[in-house]
Amino acid sequence: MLEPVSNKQPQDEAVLQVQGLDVDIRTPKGTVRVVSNVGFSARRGKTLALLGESGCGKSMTAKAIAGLLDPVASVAGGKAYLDSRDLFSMNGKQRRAVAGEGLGIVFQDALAALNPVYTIGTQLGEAFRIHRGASKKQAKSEAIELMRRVGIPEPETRVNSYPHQFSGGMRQRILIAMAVALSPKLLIADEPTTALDVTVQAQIMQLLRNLRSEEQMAVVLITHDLAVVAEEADDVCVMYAGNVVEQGSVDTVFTQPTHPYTKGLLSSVPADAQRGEGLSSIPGSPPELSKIPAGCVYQDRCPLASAICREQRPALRETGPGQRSACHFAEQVSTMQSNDEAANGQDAH
Amino acid sequence: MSIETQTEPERTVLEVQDLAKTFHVASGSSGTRELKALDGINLSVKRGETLGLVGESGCGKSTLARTLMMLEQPDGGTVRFDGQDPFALRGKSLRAWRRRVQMVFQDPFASLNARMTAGQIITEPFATHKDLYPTAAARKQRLKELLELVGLRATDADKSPQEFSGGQRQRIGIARALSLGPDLIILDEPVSALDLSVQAQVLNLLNDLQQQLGVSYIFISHDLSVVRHVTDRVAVMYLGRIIETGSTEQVFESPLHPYTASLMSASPKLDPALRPKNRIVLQGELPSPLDPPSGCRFRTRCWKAQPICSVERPDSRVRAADGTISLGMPSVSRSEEQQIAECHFPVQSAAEAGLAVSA
Amino acid sequence: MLTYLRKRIIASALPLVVVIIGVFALARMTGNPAALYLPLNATETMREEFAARNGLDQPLLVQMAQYFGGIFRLDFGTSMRTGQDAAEMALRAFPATLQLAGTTMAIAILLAIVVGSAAAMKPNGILDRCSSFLSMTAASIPDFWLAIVGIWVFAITLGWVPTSGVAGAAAWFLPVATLVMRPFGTLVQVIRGAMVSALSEPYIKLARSKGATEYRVIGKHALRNAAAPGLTVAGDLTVGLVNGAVVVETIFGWPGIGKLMIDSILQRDFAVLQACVLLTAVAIFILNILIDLGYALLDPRVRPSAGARKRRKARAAQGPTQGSEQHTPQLAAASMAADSTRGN
Amino acid sequence: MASLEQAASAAKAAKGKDGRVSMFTMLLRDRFATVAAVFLVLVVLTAIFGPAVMGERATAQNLMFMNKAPFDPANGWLYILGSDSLGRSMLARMVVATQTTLLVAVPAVLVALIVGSLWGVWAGYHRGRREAVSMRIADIIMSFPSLLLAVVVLFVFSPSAANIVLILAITRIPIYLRTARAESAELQSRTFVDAARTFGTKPNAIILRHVIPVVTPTLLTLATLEFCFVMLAESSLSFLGIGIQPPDVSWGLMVAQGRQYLQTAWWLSILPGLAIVLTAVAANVLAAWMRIATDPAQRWRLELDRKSTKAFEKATRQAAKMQAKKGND
Amino acid sequence: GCSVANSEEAASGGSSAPSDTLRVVLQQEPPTLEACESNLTSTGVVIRSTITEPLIERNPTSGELEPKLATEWSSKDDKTWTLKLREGVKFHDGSEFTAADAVATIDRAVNSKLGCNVEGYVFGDDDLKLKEVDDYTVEVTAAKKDPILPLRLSFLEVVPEETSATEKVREPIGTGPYKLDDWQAGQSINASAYTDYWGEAPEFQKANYQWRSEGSVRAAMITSGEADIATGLSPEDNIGDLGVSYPNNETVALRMHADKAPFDDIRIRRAVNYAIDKESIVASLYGGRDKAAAQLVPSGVVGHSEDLPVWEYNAQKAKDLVAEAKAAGTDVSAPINLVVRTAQFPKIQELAQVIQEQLTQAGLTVNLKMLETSQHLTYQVRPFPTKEDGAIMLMTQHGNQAGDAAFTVDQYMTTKGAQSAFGTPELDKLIAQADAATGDDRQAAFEKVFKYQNDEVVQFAHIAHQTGMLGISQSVAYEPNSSSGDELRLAEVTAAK
Ligand SMILES: Nc1ncnc2c1ncn2[C@@H]1O[C@H](COP(=O)(O)OP(=O)(O)OP(=O)(O)O)[C@@H](O)[C@H]1O
Ligand SMILES: Nc1ncnc2c1ncn2[C@@H]1O[C@H](COP(=O)(O)OP(=O)(O)OP(=O)(O)O)[C@@H](O)[C@H]1O
Ligand SMILES: [Mg+2]
Ligand SMILES: [Mg+2]
Repeated sequence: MLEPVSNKQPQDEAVLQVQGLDVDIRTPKGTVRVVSNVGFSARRGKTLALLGESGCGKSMTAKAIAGLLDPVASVAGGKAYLDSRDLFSMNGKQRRAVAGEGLGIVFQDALAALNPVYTIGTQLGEAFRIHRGASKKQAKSEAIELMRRVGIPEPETRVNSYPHQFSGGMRQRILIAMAVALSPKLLIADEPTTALDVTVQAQIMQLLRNLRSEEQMAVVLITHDLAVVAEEADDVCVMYAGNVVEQGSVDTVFTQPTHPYTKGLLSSVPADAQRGEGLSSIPGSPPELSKIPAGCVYQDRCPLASAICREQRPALRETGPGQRSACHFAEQVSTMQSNDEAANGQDAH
Repeated sequence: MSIETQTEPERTVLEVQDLAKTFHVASGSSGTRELKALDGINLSVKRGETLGLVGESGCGKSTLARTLMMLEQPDGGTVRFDGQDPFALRGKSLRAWRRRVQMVFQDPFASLNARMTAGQIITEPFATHKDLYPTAAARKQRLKELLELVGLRATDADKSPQEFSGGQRQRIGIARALSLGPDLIILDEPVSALDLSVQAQVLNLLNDLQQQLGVSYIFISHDLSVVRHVTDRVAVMYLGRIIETGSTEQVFESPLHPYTASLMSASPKLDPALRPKNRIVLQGELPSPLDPPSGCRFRTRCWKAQPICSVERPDSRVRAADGTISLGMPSVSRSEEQQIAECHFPVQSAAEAGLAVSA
Repeated sequence: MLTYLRKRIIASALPLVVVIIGVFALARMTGNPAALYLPLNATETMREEFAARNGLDQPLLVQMAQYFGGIFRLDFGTSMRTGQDAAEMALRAFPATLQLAGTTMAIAILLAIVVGSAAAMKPNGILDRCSSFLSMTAASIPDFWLAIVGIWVFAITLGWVPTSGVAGAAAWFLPVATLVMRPFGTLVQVIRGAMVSALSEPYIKLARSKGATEYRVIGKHALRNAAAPGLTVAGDLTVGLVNGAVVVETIFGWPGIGKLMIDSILQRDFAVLQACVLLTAVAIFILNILIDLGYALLDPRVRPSAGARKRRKARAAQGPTQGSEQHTPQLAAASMAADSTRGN
Repeated sequence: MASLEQAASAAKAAKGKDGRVSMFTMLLRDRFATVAAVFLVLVVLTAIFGPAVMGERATAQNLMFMNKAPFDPANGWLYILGSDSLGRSMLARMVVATQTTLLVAVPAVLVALIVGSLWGVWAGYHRGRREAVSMRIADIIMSFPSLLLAVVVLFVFSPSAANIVLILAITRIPIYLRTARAESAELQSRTFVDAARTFGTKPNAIILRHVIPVVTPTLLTLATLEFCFVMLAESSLSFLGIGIQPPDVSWGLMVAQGRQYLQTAWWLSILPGLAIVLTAVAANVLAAWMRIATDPAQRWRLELDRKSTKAFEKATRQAAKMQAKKGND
Repeated sequence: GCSVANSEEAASGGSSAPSDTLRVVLQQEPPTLEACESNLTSTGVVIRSTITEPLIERNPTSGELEPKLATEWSSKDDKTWTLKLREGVKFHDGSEFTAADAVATIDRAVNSKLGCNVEGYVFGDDDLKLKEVDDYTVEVTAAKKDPILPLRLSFLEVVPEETSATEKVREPIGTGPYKLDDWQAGQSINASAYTDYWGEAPEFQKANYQWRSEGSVRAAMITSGEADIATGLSPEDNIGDLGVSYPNNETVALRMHADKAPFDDIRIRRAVNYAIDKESIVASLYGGRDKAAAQLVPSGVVGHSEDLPVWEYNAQKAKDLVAEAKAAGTDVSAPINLVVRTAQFPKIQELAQVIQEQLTQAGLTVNLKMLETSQHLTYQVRPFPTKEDGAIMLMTQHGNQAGDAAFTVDQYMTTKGAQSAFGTPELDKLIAQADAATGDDRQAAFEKVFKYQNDEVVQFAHIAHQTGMLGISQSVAYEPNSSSGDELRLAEVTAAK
């Protein structure tokens, strides 16, 4: 069984520890394991970024930790400790006690996540009413305070507005405010800035930074924007087809990726490519979750793949200080040619 | 750029002047209020060119696209497509025009009917344009071509949209837009739903198509790195107006408008070396389009705002080739190379634009 | 709000006039009422006198003009059958119907919310299956069965309640129990459906993520969102009841407007029929406005309402099922919104 | 793990080559829907062949054999459901009534469904004036006493099955009209409809291709609820003497006429009423099933078969237990 | 408040009702209580001889006329009648009953433009001449000789002179044993015993009328003790022993219109009579309470003949007659429309189907046409529909309230009678003779008329003389008679021993 990455750190640093998490989903085509043997930990006051292509199981992991999986999905194995309390063995009541106070979550879709029929004030204050037994009035003043904290102008009047009366950026901030209302130890933010423009994104990132430093909150940031990860995160955990393929500190992983997928991802960024040039992209597409091959999950798209990759699934192993990779050939990744040619060749077909 | 190799003089495919669109939205107890989603838009697209359209969410990008597609009726202004006003077309000629302009929608899920298969979706236009591929066999052949073109398998034709990933869905949308062989494709955030590696595939695909077929694109996105990569020219929108246009390089390297500058500055960079030293972080919220600020629309968030900004709507400033900025002269026909911005106090330097990199 | 009301009133005035004209003309197509009011051996002179007395000797258009002239003087004509003022008769019968309809709907809605919500908690579970079977049966049982069997069981065999009549609270039991079945059955299905879809919305997850109890999640977050389709259907069912629960009013001797209307049709008592239709049409129209207000109360997104055409423009801000015209009889729309996902 | 694989292979076995489950398999997956479908098929078969088989027996009166209670084998199979107030076989009459009932209720529902839905879809798609006028017309029909209409039509024309169908259809049109309009108004703002517009597709083609398939399940479910309503409405027309006329017989007519015997010979009214209720419930169950089966986002509920679902649950439970054990070690 | 308007005072239901109130449940609410409309069953059942009283009253059992507000009457020429009025009678408003009131009552009902129902029913277009001889004597003169004028007068309920002569009055002031207290429209009518009543005081201090249109509900109200008397029940209503049946004067018959084939052939009309098995209908459908009929009036009516034989049921003879007619060229397969009024009397639907079946057995083609009242009336009364797609056979229910066959035959059998499809000159002559006859002659003359119709005209196929059924609770005692359906004398009801 995997050990949490942060084992070397003082134990109290790790707010969240996830070990060997498996999540299954029922589909018409049978049961599918969408998250498989995922482990990571999030440290106090730091940001852990969960990276990976769309559909690789990032949101599932987050929901599993928060205990909010859809009815078709279920946790099939693994452990998650929040401050050394086992989240998966909790009953409903204990869960509810943890929710909000220990663990806040920001959902992917800000527009839909707010209840359209209640005022922002009511929804922001709800956590105080549930956990602190606050009166309506107290809850409202707490809500105003929260809104002020996340930088919403004129909170006293806006507190009575409804979600549809706010812009996307504001709604996203309100969701964050809601998640941090009770100063949880852990905040999971699932793509908090997709669909917002960069100026608003910058504002929100600023907000998360402040919260992190002020409240010593651990943040799990889910995104597929590598640039944001590079700028905001301390640690990164790269997922592929439900598995963790690489993890480590942002600096090392981004400068010295030791998994071909991470490397492929990094070279797909259009940032410095020139107009008209082909972008480097990883050839092929991720495996269907119901047909994950034995052996390495990345074998079909990997330039380094060889016989062993088809037979044996590589375990996550240390490849550098604080960096771990699930690749048989982790050492060769750095010397691997950028897959431009391969990509172009692939695209042309 | 690929098209430059062609000797044919550059032809303008689309010319938009003073396009305006107002929505009436219900508000308060007193009935409706006007929401100027488009407030005098001017732009042009040349053959084989990609025009980027960036701007804050809700600034009117999609509305512009929808109006150009005749899904919304504009309140004013003119649209010329190859010199023709599409809004004046009827019947056959309208259908012929429809064939030449297509759109890829923002949301790859919502724009595909979940009850149809990919094949049905892609060949749907042929039901209207029966003359294109009159026989079932021809249609099937074309479907195969299209699927191949966008990198899908022939067997995918029988799957329904929810069996595809976001990227694949977006490709279905692109295949559908291509099916009629259009001259101009409006791409409304075609890659925002995709992850990086798929995004790269789609962008490459679009690039290849442009090279092969010479189509023009209007490319709407708020991912600046993508815009920078794929477009020839960029128009920046703010609250229903285009506040700056210029070649991609000009706009990205030396923005004139403070809003453009803040966009460029705030854009996160993967490479720490490229990160600006002093980022511009805007204060305040995007004003409500129902109640836009007087004078310059950006003044409420602008760090350079002066009293005059609230009084007067700024005229366009033009940056000449030598770098000097002067008041734009509407009489002088605008050269495509010119960088134009609507601002009283345009940004003068990269440092002021918050783009200076700590070297 | 006032502009909105004014518009609604104007928009509804024309249909109201059309309804009256239609009723007026159609009623007179059902044959001469003279035979019903005169003895079988009445002579020709008596028939003529009768026609003259009731204005039936005039051409239809003249009769109609006179009728509308009368309406402006608030004179709705006189009943041929009882000789009373037609409007008075209709107005006297209406409260009884309204009270019955109101009570019935209140109970039906309450029960349906409880049962529907419980069923929605586990779609296709045992409870769901049972409640859907029961509600379907409730919605399709002939009402006079229930009425007569109810009298038999509760009034005669058990002696708990009076068989019929309007005296005392106990007298309400049977009529209400009989009437409640169809609205209850229909609403259970609608509310269950709406709840299923509401419970799969992201804001439910958000509420859970705050540590809200199931009770709070369902009762507060889901219910209010699921209420709109319920309101639509409840409105239509109420229209049905307001138009008169004929069978129940007949069997239980409930002095309501449904019975009055049927009697007027069968007795060709034109003035009373017209007064009844006018009254119920106005009531239905007010009900529709109330339903619109109900929407606004439930859902802030439709609150600043300003007519259908404009509202749709604001669709950016609105969910799919709220619109001015959308308080429709869409049992279905609702019940099915049930499981259908909005996403595709 | 083994059980998981088993479940997966069991699921696979039930599917066609393309991996999609056929409608028939999906029907079998839903036990209630299967029963409902079988029942409805029986009803339809009875309607088709019943009168030919039982016609004679349904009219044969026997005044000396009135109101005999059902389920008494001593009376012979023909009277297994009892005899009516004229000594006719209830069984035979119920069988013969099936045809008339369906011949009135089905066309009435269908006409209202088709006219109302097409009209509503059209109005909702085009919006604007067309929509407003249509809604006002619906308002008018809704606030019109339908019984008056019935009396007029049947007075001016004459009671016949066709006229009854006409009346029932007209008065129920607004229900579909309003539902279809609401759905269609919502659909016409969907992006895929916009996409179709950009190809120059004509409104009618869009309605046909994109709107109708989506609204159909909703409207069909509505129609099944209406089906029962129409059968009961027909019975109240019969009661006023303007419905189905003897010697024709429908369930509604039997219910209405049997009601005065409710206390002395309950079977006269309860049995045909039961037939109405069961048919309506069966139709509704089937419609609910169909709604799920045709909804791409819901279909999985039926594509998963019970066995594999159970196996899934069991396997996950076991896995969790094993994990727990491992964790403890 | 959550109660129906005005319901607070409505009589309380339940079995523990105070026993000084007599609770009656009727089939329908009276449209009005106007005295001059009292021949309408639903009006008359409430007011006649309970709230208002006539001058002369017919004994429903013996058929004899008896004094009520008039103590004696006589005429020398059958044209001018002199009535002596009762003294010491007080109206409910306290005023004295005098000749002026009697004159005003007759004048109002018969001579005015009010359009009273009773006028059309018993008097026709001709006016009566009235004279107030003294305070307690009135002279009434008919336009022509009228031997049954006293009988006609028995339909008039007396109201005070002050009663409006230009408008109908919904709540009359009468002289009867009960005084109208209040009428809660739609719910109930309450009356209380009139303390100054001239006759014997009724046993119940209060009376309360309600109405329910469902027979089974009325029956249930008796069983559950919510009402003491229920009218218009049928055996299916599950009333058990509490149902009391009585001959109600109503006769059911089929009227055949001879203007179309096959009824233009008397053989077919006879065949119809043979084909219908009246005895077994009466025995099975009506539980043996009704009596197979041979004529339109039941016993107790002047003119009813006990000796007239009921038409024999003979299916073979019916078939033979049809065959015979066919041979003679009659189109026996021409459709016959059996026109029936929905819910006119209990089991009418079944009766119609039996008749349809039996006639079909005889070889005729019969369509059943169930119609609501108003439509049915267009067939019942002249002018008859002409565009009918078949020969008309109307099922009619005739009740002779007056007790004299003249009220029947004039309408049903004369060539021009309002409800007569056809007639013959000979029959018309016989009827005219009977109308003018008095005493035993009158009886004999009418008997002749009925016999002649059965032998030579055959416009009617008589089915049955009906019986009505009242529900009477255990706490009261009442002996119904043939007019109980039209005139429920509450004063005759007593508390059960
Ligand atoms: N309700 C569901 N039913 C069936 N499959 C599901 C469901 N929810 C998620 N999945 C599948 O589970 C996998 C993981 O989904 P998840 O939402 O975790 O992806 P993600 O990494 O968050 O992607 P994105 O970046 O697009 O949000 C996907 O392949 C998805 O198709
Ligand atoms: N049908 C409509 N009715 C009313 N207002 C509308 C309508 N469509 C768009 N708007 C408004 O017009 C403005 C511009 O919207 P638009 O969708 O064009 O923005 P956008 O730039 O495409 O935003 P995004 O980046 O989020 O897609 C917004 O304020 C929006 O609320
Ligand atoms: Mg996600
Ligand atoms: Mg957009």
